[in-house]
Amino acid sequence: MESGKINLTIESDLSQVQHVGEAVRVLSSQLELDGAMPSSVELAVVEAVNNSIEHAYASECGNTVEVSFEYDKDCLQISISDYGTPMPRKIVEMLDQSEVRMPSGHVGVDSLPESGWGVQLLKSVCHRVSYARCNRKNNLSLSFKRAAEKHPITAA
Amino acid sequence: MESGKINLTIESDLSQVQHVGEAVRVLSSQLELDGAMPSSVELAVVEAVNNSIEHAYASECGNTVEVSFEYDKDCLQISISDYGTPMPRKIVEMLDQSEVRMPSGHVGVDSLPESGWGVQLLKSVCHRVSYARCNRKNNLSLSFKRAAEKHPITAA
Amino acid sequence: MSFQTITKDGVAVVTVTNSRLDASIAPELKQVVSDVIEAGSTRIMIDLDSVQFMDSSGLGAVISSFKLTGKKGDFVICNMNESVREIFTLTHMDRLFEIYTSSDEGFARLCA
Amino acid sequence: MSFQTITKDGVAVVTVTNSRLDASIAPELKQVVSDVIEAGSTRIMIDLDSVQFMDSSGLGAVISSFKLTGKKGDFVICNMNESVREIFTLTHMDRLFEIYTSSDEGFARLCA
Ligand SMILES: Nc1ncnc2c1ncn2[C@@H]1O[C@H](COP(=O)(O)OP(=O)(O)O)[C@@H](O)[C@H]1O
Ligand SMILES: Nc1ncnc2c1ncn2[C@@H]1O[C@H](COP(=O)(O)OP(=O)(O)O)[C@@H](O)[C@H]1O
Repeated sequence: MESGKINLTIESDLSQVQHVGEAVRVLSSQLELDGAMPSSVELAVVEAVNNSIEHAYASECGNTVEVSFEYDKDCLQISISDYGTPMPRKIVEMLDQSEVRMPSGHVGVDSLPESGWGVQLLKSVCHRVSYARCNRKNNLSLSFKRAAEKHPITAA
Repeated sequence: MESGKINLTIESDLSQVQHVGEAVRVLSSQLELDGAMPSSVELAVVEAVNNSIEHAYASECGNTVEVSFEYDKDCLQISISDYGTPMPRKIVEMLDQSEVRMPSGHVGVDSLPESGWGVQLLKSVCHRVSYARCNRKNNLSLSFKRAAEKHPITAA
Repeated sequence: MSFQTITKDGVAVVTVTNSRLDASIAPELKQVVSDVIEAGSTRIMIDLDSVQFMDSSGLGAVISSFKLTGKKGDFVICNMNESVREIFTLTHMDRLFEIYTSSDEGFARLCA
Repeated sequence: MSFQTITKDGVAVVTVTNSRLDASIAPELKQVVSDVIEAGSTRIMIDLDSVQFMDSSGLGAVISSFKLTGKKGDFVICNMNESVREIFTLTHMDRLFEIYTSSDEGFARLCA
């Protein structure tokens, strides 16, 4: 299909995130993506939704996280929105940097971080990530490229 | 999981219904249902969403169909809502009748109906169907029973 | 392209290439079959091998195709997956249609 | 119940029985491993055979379990499916952990 759109909404409860994850995985498995598996798309979206719940809403139930899944023939764009505390500026700046920073394998075990992997993982699986806040709504937008369509070979 | 909820929203365009169908199928495949396959749940929801688009909105694009997917330990309830023309009373009455009417196999080929199967199919796969209109919102609610949990046998 | 038609030995095989035969493409199936009949075919097989999901509009289009063809023996369906078969069973249409589990069997029946 | 622990020959095998090791249950894994260590185990294997999906909180819980155990040779992971392995690869944690493709291998390693 050339283009499509569906919105998904859950409450800010970590036990509900799996429903978004499963829906996003099956929806993206219908689109052939360039350099991303359906499971990576699921991972990126789950990280973003977890962050909205844990950070924007400070794990308080009863708020809403919206996920819009939208594609055209070139690109899949998934936006994760909440109405909570905005992302700190230094995280937004990190999103804008193209490089992904993971701790090197040489780091000592004891200094390995137990959290703070989410945003780096997001960046490493998406083609582009952008963040905007507008009218109290925070919006994190993840894009993935669709694989070019294979045209049937037509005899000359 | 004991309980969960996710809302799905699409525009009133028949080409978008498949996204709801796929999401609903994968979400219901996570719940063991009593007497309904994930593909039957998908069928029932697709029939209901098609009807909202084709009848409530007279196939006019730019309107919204909402699907809420909600379960507790006993039951899965899926509600399909639109803001269009309400269902005619005779269809609502038919929903309330417990029997399902399919044309018999003895009917002549020429008198076989080419449409009008949707509501009967809905009724035949759901445990219960109910319809309500409130504040210009039409709501068709489909319930499915969850299979009783198999408790692990504990040694006496 | 959601459908493909091949005519062989006077039999028109209409293959649904889309994975969903739903309300968004069902009217096209009716049109394709009507075109095939207009072009002179009297024996038609609908091949549903690629179809993972069918709704009542898809069923309606199959019924309409059947009616256009006119005679039972000249219209067969093949390669239904389990969820497609369910909609035929629920509506009792499995009793009315000639359904084959492979395209070879369906084709052989039409050539008999 | 998202986890199951069996201690055999001094090795604690913690099996994640849930299909998702995500933010909603990751803190429990940390707790389970911490309890097992409190109870005296020094060699631990995490069996991820049932896990279809893991997020960064799940990874964090595995890292935390590793740190609690203390020594590399005494902590192994087994039975990662493809999408779970991807998160270890993306974060380079596949270089740090001892990962086995079967629980037998992992167990043998801890008993060596
Ligand atoms: N949606 C958000 N709203 C507010 N702050 C956020 C959001 N997402 C991330 N952050 C901030 O960015 C930091 C890094 O996020 P992340 O890499 O996902 O790691 P973690 O969530 O494990 O701390 C978080 O600790 C938090 O301070
Ligand atoms: N959501 C709805 N809003 C208004 N009318 C409806 C709705 N759903 C069904 N109907 C009415 O009920 C009839 C039977 O519906 P259905 O069994 O699905 O068959 P079909 O859609 O093929 O006509 C429709 O023709 C329409 O008149």
